[in-house]
Amino acid sequence: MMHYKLIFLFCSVLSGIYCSDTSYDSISDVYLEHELIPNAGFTKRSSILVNLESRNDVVSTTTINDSDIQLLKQLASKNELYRLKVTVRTLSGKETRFLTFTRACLIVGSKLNDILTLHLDHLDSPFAVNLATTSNNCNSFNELDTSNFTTTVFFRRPESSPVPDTATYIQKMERERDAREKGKSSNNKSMLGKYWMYILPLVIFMMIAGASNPEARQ
Amino acid sequence: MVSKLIYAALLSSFLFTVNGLYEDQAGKFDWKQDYVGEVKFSSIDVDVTTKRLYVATEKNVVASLAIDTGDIIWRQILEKGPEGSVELIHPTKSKIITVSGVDVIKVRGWDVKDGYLHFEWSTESSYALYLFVFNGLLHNVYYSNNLIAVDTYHLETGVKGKATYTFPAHWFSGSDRCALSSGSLACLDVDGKLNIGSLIKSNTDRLGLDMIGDKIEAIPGSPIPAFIVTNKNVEKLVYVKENKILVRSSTSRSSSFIYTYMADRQYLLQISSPMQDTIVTEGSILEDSTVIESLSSKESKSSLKISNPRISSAFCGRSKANTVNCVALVSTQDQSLMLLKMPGSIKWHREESLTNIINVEFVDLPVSDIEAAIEKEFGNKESFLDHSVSTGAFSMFVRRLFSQLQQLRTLFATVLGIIESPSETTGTKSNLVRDQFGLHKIIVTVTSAGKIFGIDNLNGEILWSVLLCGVGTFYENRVNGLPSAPMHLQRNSKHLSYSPMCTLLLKSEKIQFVYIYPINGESKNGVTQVPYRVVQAVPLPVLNIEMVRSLILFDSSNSPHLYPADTPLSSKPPPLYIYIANPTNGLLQGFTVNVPISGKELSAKEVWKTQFNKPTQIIAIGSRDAMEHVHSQGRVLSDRSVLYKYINPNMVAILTLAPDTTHKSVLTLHLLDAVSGIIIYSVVHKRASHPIHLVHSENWLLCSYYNDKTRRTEIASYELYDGNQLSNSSDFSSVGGSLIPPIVEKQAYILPGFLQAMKPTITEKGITSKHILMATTTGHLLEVPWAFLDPRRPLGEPKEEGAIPYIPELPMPSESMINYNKSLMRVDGIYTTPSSLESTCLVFVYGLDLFYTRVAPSKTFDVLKEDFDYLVIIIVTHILLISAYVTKNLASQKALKQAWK
Amino acid sequence: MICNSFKVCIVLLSIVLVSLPNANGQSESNRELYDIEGTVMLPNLTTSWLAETVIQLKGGEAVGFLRKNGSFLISKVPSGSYIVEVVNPNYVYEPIRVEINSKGKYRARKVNYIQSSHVHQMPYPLEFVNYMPAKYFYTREQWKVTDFLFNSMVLTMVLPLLAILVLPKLMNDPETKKEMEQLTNLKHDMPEMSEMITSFFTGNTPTAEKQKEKTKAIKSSKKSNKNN
Amino acid sequence: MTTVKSKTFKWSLDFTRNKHEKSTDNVSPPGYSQLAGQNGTELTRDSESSRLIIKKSWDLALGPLKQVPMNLFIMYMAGNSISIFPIMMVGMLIVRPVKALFTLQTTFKTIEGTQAWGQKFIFFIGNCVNIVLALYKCQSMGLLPTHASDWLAFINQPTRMEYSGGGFVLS
Repeated sequence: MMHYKLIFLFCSVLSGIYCSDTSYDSISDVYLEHELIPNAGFTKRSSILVNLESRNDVVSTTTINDSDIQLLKQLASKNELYRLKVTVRTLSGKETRFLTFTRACLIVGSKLNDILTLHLDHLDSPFAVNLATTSNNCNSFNELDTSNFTTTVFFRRPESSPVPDTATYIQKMERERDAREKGKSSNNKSMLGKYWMYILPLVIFMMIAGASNPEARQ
Repeated sequence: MVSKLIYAALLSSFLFTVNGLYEDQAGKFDWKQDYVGEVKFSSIDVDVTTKRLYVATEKNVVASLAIDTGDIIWRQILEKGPEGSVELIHPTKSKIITVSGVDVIKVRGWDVKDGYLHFEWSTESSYALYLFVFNGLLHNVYYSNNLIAVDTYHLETGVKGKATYTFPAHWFSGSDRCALSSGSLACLDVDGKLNIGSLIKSNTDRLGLDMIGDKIEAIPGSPIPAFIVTNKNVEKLVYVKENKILVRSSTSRSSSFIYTYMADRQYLLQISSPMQDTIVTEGSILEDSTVIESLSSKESKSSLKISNPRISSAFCGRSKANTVNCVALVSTQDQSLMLLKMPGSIKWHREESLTNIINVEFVDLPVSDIEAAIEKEFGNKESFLDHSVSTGAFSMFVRRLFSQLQQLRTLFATVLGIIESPSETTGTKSNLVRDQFGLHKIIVTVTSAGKIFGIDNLNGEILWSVLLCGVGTFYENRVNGLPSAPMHLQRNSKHLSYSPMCTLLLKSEKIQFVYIYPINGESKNGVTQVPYRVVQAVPLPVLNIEMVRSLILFDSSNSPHLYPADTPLSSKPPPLYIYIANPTNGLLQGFTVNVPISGKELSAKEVWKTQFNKPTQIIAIGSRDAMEHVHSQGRVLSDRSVLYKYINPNMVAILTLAPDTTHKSVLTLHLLDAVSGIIIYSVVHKRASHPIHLVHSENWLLCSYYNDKTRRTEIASYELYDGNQLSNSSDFSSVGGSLIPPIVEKQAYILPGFLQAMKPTITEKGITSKHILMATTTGHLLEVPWAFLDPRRPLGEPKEEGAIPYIPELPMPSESMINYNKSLMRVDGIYTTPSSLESTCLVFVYGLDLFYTRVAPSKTFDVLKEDFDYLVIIIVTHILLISAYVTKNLASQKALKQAWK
Repeated sequence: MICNSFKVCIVLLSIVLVSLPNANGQSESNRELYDIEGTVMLPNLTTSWLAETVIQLKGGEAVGFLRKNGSFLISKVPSGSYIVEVVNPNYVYEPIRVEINSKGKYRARKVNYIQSSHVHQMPYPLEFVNYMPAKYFYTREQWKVTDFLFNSMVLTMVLPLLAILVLPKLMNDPETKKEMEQLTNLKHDMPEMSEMITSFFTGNTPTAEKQKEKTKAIKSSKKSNKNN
Repeated sequence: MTTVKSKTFKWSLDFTRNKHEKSTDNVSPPGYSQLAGQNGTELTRDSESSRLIIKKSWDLALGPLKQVPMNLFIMYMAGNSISIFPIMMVGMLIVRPVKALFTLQTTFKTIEGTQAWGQKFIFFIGNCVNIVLALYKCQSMGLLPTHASDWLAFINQPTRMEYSGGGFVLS
């Protein structure tokens, strides 16, 4: 749960940073197919409607049938990979296919809660899809009591590159120059004025020493 | 401004003391070899006072070589690419004139003696078909509106001739069916009939000949128009004399190269190389085909490896004995250059293909016999099995004694100077043994000419060369269109009973492998063919039972194969994931491969797929060096807490470049986990353009690009951290691991210059700090500590100890230019490899010149400095010893006296 | 405020610059090409120097070579903004930025990567006047006596030695000797902690007078001995 | 008595008196003084001697505690920079009390009495205080491995569970 929150935070921050300026052929829905028997082909899992304009992450729930649950459990017990084929459709009907995977036991262990991250490029079109689960639990796959896939779809956009911070540097240089100029003006004070705190104790010490010596002579 | 300079000077004064050289170190561990490139045009100047050769090369270099030694006397490097490609050279008495460029023709006159510029003029020209010089006029031949037009310019001033000559050219059938020889254009028309017309005077009639040909070539060097016309593999020589076409049938084999030279008569020189180590020359007179005996020779040299020699230029004359002598500058298909004396021999030989290195590997030398004996004694099981030595205690003892005796003998011999110490002797191959510090290695380089070289890294001497002839062709790098040569060091020199093995992948109808045994260049098993097309080759993390690092080969249907096949592995490899990137369509695929220990029946399954959108191209993949170790897992902060590094061994950096309407071009850096296909981080650089360089090492990345907006080179620096908490697991897994993205620190710096190549240093254990080697266009090799490119450089007051305050512009002090005044122009790449000394990293820079040096980023902390004063320490210790003894005596005497009192 | 105006400046400037047709911009067929001219001051005008020196435009996109009088020409470049560098293996020259606008007007300025708005005009045709020999090597440290003497380690060893040698000489002065003695006497007069604790634990406290007497007695005995 | 005389003059030589004394008393050997002898006779008393023994042993026991101000001063002077002299000083500060603790039995072997236990305890405490001081100094110099960064070098690179490889498609 902790991880989940962190990811959420991170993704939301990321999506906040980037503001797209071009109206693009935006994504309409995400079609998911998964493979429950190794190398036996993909079967439909769900289709998630997406509205990119609202800038919200999408949470969708789908129920899968019991036989699929059993297959999933088998997959998990054999420690196989759970492959997910993702087809992203845009409003104009353009389709892009992606493939992603995770360990099957993680899917079961997280009680069918998974996170789908859609990576968008600088023009807001998707180029990668990543699958993750809400927990790292890979042991308790026999206790699966739900048949609902809860999928959270995140959108991640690239950050913008760093630029050489010349402005701050120039300011700093100016500040330093000012400080130096100030220092120069304060330099005009006499030596006595500047180093009195060192000179005074020295003088006092010398006076004491001088005073004590003649007495001793006498 | 001044304060900034002071600041920089201060910084550099205490930080750059780390790297840099002392004057007496120059040339001590570095060497540089100058090259000119594959010769395109040349001219021989046999004038006794100069005795020079002038060459213009494919690398856009104009140079003068000494005729006796082949050394470069002067060299001028013209513009890169087609803008600087030399189209013509024309020697005059005091100048050598070059014509270069495609759209803009630049004519430059160079001083023959010193190579400085005498004059330069340029003209814009539409596509020129031919350029030739006649009568001090540059003739520019082009084709327009069914006419052949000739513009003339005064060669030295560029003054354009009065009029443009035009010729009706209904017989002109494209430049590939025409040839130009000394001002005459010969064409095969549509019917294959030969037509020859002079382009010098406007009134010259066209000559026609009832001769059919399918290919025409000009014979170089000829002062009269001379051509070779091939018709159905029958070659005929056609030349024009006194406005008459004469034909002579060619007598020689078709494989030979023909060159003519006009001295007292027209000589015809032929050269061929029936075998890689043989050169055959023939000479005859053009008109009557009489063979000149003195020019016919055959020479074999085992060290020679050439193919398809061509005479680039020649000079002939009659000797006192009335025999014809020639010197010929011969360039070969494998881009070597040699001066041939006829009659006589090869005077010198230059390997110019070293200017086109496409892959480099450093190979350790095998251990010496004595050390091998010791190794055997304590060695592993295999060596015992191999040599069938009994393991009894007595025999062990005897062997021990024997090896020790041998050691003693060599020690004495070395001390007494009977034999020189192995590091000092050079040349002979018996001395190619590993030294104590692993500094002596062999540089194995693959050149695009198909020649592979083994170079001694200590002195740059070529130890061996292999010419790949008719074996196959190189793969093509689809990003930059250059040939690429995947090379894998499958077995290194550490396994005593096996020789090291280097494997090069070539393509042909069937994919082919070339084994190269990298110590002497002999390939033991030769070429292996596999019956499928290889699209990717990845070395396995485990060795097979023959100590060979097997390769996983992916064929075009994405099914895996093991190579060498059917050899069982020494242990079960961990789960293996392989990714394949297609630069043109932006497709990235990840596969999981199941490799059974038997090495048979491999299976692969596609597990992830990423698809970049259409105009986006993948331009670079930055993966960490497989040899790299990260010693420190974190970074200590000022409050003595630790910022743990995000070190993902499976992370690769993908650079994509996409054209953009608003930002011209957008460069995106994606950090991808190659196992899970997860995009860890992406960042967009707008208005970034070439030159782009990427460095990925430890937990940081550097990406340099030219920023079109600010018009300067910028280096974006990224560093990845896990945070202040150490994940308590001792295993790193990319699959199903936490999806918590790492903390990315980023910062950008300005580089006051332009980069040609960039590479981080690498050391054996990764304890030594990292420096970045940057080759700039000004020819300097800059060693920049990574601390200068650290994205955590503080903007304000420095918080961490040793942190350098942020300055946007990177300093480029001349002290950190480790190649001092040995300028390196046209650098193609930098190769770094660790030595056995933790402090030292070996550096090899290739391009037009070869440069080798070694760097110690944290100073040589593990060896005494070479200026260590042994004398002083000996004197001091002796004085101390003596004084201790003397005072001891004095003290005892005193004590005695005291006792008597 | 300063920051803001500065930023605005940069933005304005960049807009202006962007609107200029750029160096590697759209390749129009009828684009004008310009020549860049200048001279380089050489440390010594030998011909080998001329041959070693190359003028690079924007990192080698175009190159120029030096003629005998130190002048150079980079011919046929499209309008744009370029960095012109003098490349010599042994000498370092300050680069100059040249801007050619689409009308063919030249402007040369000092290269300032950090403050690109800061224009420091330079003459055109270019004049590379400022050069200095590149210092590629460090000078080895020479062994000096003063270095050795002022080394902190040596100082810490030598100073105590001096103190040991000189202080006894000072001690020969009888007055100082006496003063020292007085000091030690003072110490003796102070009550000792061990004695206090002893008395505290044992209970039978010897009176203070007794103590004093005892010390006095010791002293007097000493003195009498001296007198003897 | 001589003391009275010597008080009145700065210095004097009284030959007569000396002579007189010589005639009356036996000649004392050098280093022997009558008064000292008298004192000795005084100390022969039992209580006085045991008192002295106890005093001496308390001196011993309080030794380490007396060093504390001195050590504090040394620590202050040494500074917090890590170089050869401060390190040597800190080393001495640690080693001395530790050594003393190890030789505690031998130190107090000669000492008997009712207060031996207490003295030992005080000696022990004193040394402990010195050790603590030295440790504090180490801490302020950053020599104690109390932070995560001090254990950084011992963290091993995690083992890879999966291997990856690949690159551009060969064509």
